[in-house]
Amino acid sequence: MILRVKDVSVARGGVAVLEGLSFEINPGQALIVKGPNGVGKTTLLRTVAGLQPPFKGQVEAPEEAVAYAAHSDGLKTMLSVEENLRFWADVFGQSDIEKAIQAFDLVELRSRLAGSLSAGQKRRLGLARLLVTGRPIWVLDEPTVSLDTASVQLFADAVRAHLAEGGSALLATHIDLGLDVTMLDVGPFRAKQGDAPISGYDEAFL
Amino acid sequence: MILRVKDVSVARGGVAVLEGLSFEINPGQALIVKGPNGVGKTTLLRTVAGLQPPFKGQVEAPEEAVAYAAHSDGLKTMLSVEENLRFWADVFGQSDIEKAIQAFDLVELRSRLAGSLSAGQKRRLGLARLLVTGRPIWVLDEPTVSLDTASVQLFADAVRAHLAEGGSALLATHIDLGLDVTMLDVGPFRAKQGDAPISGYDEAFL
Amino acid sequence: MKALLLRDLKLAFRAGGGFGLGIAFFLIVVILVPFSVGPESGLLTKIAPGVLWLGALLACLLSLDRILALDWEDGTLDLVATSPLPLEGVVSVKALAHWITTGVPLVVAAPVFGVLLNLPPQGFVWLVASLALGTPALSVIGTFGAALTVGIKRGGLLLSLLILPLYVPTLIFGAELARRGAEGQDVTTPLLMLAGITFGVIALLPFASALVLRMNLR
Amino acid sequence: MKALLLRDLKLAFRAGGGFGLGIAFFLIVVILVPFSVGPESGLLTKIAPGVLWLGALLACLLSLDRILALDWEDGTLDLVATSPLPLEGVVSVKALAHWITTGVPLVVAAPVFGVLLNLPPQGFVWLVASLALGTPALSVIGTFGAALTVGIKRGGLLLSLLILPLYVPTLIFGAELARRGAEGQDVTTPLLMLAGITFGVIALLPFASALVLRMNLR
Amino acid sequence: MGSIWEYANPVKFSQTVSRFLLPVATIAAIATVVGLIWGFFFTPDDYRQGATVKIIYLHVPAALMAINIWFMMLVTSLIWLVRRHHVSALAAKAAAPVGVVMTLIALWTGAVWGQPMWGTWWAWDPRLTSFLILFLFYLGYIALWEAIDNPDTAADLTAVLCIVGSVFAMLSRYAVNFWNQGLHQGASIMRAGAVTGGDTEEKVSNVFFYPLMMCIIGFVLFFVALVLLRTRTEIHKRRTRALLARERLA
Amino acid sequence: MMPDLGKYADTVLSSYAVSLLLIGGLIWWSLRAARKARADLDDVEGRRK
Ligand code: HEM
Ligand SMILES: Nc1ncnc2c1ncn2[C@@H]1O[C@H](COP(=O)(O)OP(=O)(O)OP(=O)(O)O)[C@@H](O)[C@H]1O
Ligand SMILES: Nc1ncnc2c1ncn2[C@@H]1O[C@H](COP(=O)(O)OP(=O)(O)OP(=O)(O)O)[C@@H](O)[C@H]1O
Ligand SMILES: [Mg+2]
Ligand SMILES: [Mg+2]
Repeated sequence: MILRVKDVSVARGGVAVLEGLSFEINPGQALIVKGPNGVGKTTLLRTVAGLQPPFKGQVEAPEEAVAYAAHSDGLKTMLSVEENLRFWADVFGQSDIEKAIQAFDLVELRSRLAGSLSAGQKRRLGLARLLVTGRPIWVLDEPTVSLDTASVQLFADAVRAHLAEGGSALLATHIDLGLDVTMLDVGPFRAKQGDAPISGYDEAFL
Repeated sequence: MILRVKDVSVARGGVAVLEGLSFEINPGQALIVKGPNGVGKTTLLRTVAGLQPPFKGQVEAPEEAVAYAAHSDGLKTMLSVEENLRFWADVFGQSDIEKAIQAFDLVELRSRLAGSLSAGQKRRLGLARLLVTGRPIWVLDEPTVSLDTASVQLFADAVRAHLAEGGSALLATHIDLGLDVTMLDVGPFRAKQGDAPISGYDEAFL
Repeated sequence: MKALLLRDLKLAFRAGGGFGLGIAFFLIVVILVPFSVGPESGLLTKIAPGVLWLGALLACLLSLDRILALDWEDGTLDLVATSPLPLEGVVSVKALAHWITTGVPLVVAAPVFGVLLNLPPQGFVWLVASLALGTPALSVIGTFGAALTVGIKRGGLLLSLLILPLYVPTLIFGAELARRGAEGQDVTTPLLMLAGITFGVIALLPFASALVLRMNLR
Repeated sequence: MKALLLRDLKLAFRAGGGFGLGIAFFLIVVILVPFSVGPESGLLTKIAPGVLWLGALLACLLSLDRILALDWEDGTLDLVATSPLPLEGVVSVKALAHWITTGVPLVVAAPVFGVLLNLPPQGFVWLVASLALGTPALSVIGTFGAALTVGIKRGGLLLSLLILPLYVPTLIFGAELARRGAEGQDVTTPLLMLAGITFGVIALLPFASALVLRMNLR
Repeated sequence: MGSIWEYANPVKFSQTVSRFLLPVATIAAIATVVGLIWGFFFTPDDYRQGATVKIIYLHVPAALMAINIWFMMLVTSLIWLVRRHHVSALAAKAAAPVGVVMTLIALWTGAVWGQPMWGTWWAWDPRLTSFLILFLFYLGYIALWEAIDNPDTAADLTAVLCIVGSVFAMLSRYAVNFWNQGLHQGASIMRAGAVTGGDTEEKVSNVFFYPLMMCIIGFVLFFVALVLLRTRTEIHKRRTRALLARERLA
Repeated sequence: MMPDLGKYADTVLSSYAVSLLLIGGLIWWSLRAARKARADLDDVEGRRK
């Protein structure tokens, strides 16, 4: 369950944004990716999650080990909190959703429709989804957006518990989560303009 | 241009969420609303912006003085940054969009389609929209979501400049903006259960 | 107002051609009809005006949910509602933009499609006239429906259900006008009625649309 | 898989009845046809099987963008793509859910609409048979179209444009089957062809759909 | 005392309904059953239409109700928009399904009747066609109620739809009349009621008229009883909702 | 007792049957909804006490 990123460059919209990144995340470890807006964190995370191919280099992740979460949480507004979680548990072949409901303090909201939750409550539900995937590697893009301090704490606890169980995590965030883990500033890996191969799909035309 | 909120209760989905709030924001002043997730900040701000009626009490705001911004910024992905701003400037009868482009560091992105921006860049564009409305009272719901530290700084500068020009602002946020303004914790105003008239439109049925 | 109209038109052109797609759908309906009822030309001549009107109406209908839904989803409507623009004006402009991107191309393209269905020569003038007069009513009524269903996710089918009975008078008089024109009969009554409906809805319905939009935004 | 199917059905019922609206649209098309071509019953009898097939096809078509677009917008597809479910299965289940919520009600309701258009009595059996056999093909082909256009905002009209030519063979044989049935002619060829198309697309198209979906997600 | 708006208070309305429901329902049941039995068993066959004339005891009352229920919805919608009495909006909501059933009965009995009389189940006669359109309006109205979560917004929107729809329904009526001259009987009940013993072809003679009147009265009362019941149900649902919402604020 | 409906028996009887069925269905559905609403309300009100 080791996640290896080897000399990876990632591109978005045909433009390379990050270049020459390498890192490794072992079970029990987490890595926080930092960097200014627009540097390419989202692109990197999508690549690691397998949603887009790296433009160069290799991402080595075990099959079916990655759980990805971004702003769009795949929540159905017309289903209740519980129904949403149950669905994802079924898809990932898990059965227990109670742990997730407890961990993110959704007990009182469990029968509410997801559409009627506040921004932060929705976010908590989105994060709870991670627990029902049963996947060991979490790849999370700005997981704490809209969360208040108490909820950020809940999230940090969940990550710690996950790491303690031998899971691992790759996070992109702008705020301090109070987690004592490695940080990676991707600013220096910003793709250079100029002679470096700039484009993904236009490469053949250079 | 004084914004007065008098003994206001707000309701969402037929449930009163905040009760008995009163405050006043004078020109040059700002107020930051804090409180845990789901306490009713968004509901309060929508009420102040006139998007929903208060369930009780009065919101006194001058006609056509409020500019509201939430997560949905009304940006068209198929228009460029500049076209988006130009449109809102026209709608609000303003003509100058350069100031806004400068203030939120959008110069290099001006001819990019809004759909191709990163989360934080989109957010900056959404905030730049405020400057082209020419409205004195800003009502902002979690304005700094997804912004990096530098951009938060840009935003804080913009707010300071706005206040210095006699504008005012009502903000809801979970993070520290480094602004030296009044804070209002709405937690204690949470609507109580019990005999108080709890519901907005269901009231007649109690 | 003008900014809104221009932006809507710009978006219609950029987002993969709101312009061409209306006609394309019209074309496809016209082509599918011979496939489904059989190619006999006497039969086709007889049903041609009706089919053309039906196609125009469906092409309109299918594009209705573009009128407001996108602006609702990304929050533009909330912001426009707090802007100085009056909502009555906004819905009128929206209807106008819809007509320009859907109605006008249909009117222009209709004669060509008439040929495909063996429309008799004297029918063309009246076909075009009836569409030119009737399609604005379709756009305005459609905007009312769009305003009614704006808060509903994927309200598309519901929108069709609500709008179609409202389209009935326009369709009857429009198709009747085109048919009588093609058969060389007297056209006064349907012409007057169609004109009456069109001007009536243009004058009155925007108020209802603005009203329901305001209710939906609350 | 089962979870996905159940959830899709649940959502179809909750979101204001994906079930009833398909029929409603069918009904409306059937009602509009007499309004546009005129009420003469001999003429209606003649075009009835074709119109019923056209109505069913359009009712299907209009609901296609529900198949994948919602799941794309809220990120469900991204997440499903990283889940253990194979995409071929996912698109098949989606097509099945669409057929259950749209195709089945159409088949059940078709005889009633046949009455409205004066379909001759011997035509009913073949109408129902042709729809029962043909609508699964419409759902599967439609899912392919939905997968193709999934990344495009409001791709509805584009989707119709792409899908309609693909629907032509199904429509031709389906309508021909219903028409020959109504006129008491031999139905073997269209019946075999229609069955062939349906089983062919069910067996093969999900692979293409999964492929384009994968491309779109990249 | 004595203002009718007092009953616009949901609680008061519920109490009143509970008092009146049973009597009204009983009279409705008696009138309908008597009317139908009288009509079915104790009237002669028509010299032209034979036994099919017995269908009239269902067909005409249902047709009349179908139209008038829409009118009632129009009135209550207006009251809701102007005075914002919840009961009014809920009464409109409660009436719509009854209207649909009445429309369906009129359509069904008409279609079945048409088979022997006109030789076809369905013809695009103006009367028939406008009923079909009315049916669509009912469906759209109900679908819109169902599709919106917020009950007050739903009440507002459906009320506007009802008003705009009424105007267009009238237009359609005119359009359809212009479009096709029909097979259907003109209205003759009122004339027949006024003239005793007149037996021109178009008139409904007294033998048929009295049981028919009985059925119409029965249907009207039946409608009143059902709407009272269903409105009270809606009020209970809203009250439950309100109380649950209050509970949730723990 | 049963009147002689002659060749129109099917016509008349099917009209009556379907109509009564529809009305019966409507009544049954309304009563069931009424009972359910009442029960739910009593449930909630009982809990409040
Ligand atoms: C689906 C088809 C039909 C519909 C929707 C329909 C509708 C109506 C309506 C709305 C009325 C009320 C008229 C009024 O009192 O103003 C009515 C009355 C009546 N209908 Fe029909 N009808 C249908 C078919 C038929 C057929 C096939 C017959 C028999 C030949 C028939 C015979 C009558 C008669 C005798 C009356 C009473 C007229 C009077 O004296 O007022 N209807 N129908
Ligand atoms: N279609 C496109 N064409 C050109 N550039 C694009 C396109 N889409 C995205 N980009 C650019 O790619 C860069 C990387 O975007 P990405 O979303 O990965 O940034 P990010 O690090 O996640 O930023 P943020 O912190 O704001 O979320 C941005 O500068 C963005 O403007
Ligand atoms: N339709 C509804 N029915 C019942 N409760 C609702 C409905 N919609 C929202 N709520 C509740 O109203 C409360 C206030 O929501 P609001 O969005 O105003 O909170 P907030 O303070 O902005 O929270 P956050 O910090 O998470 O954005 C929440 O507890 C929410 O769950
Ligand atoms: Mg990002
Ligand atoms: Mg909020």
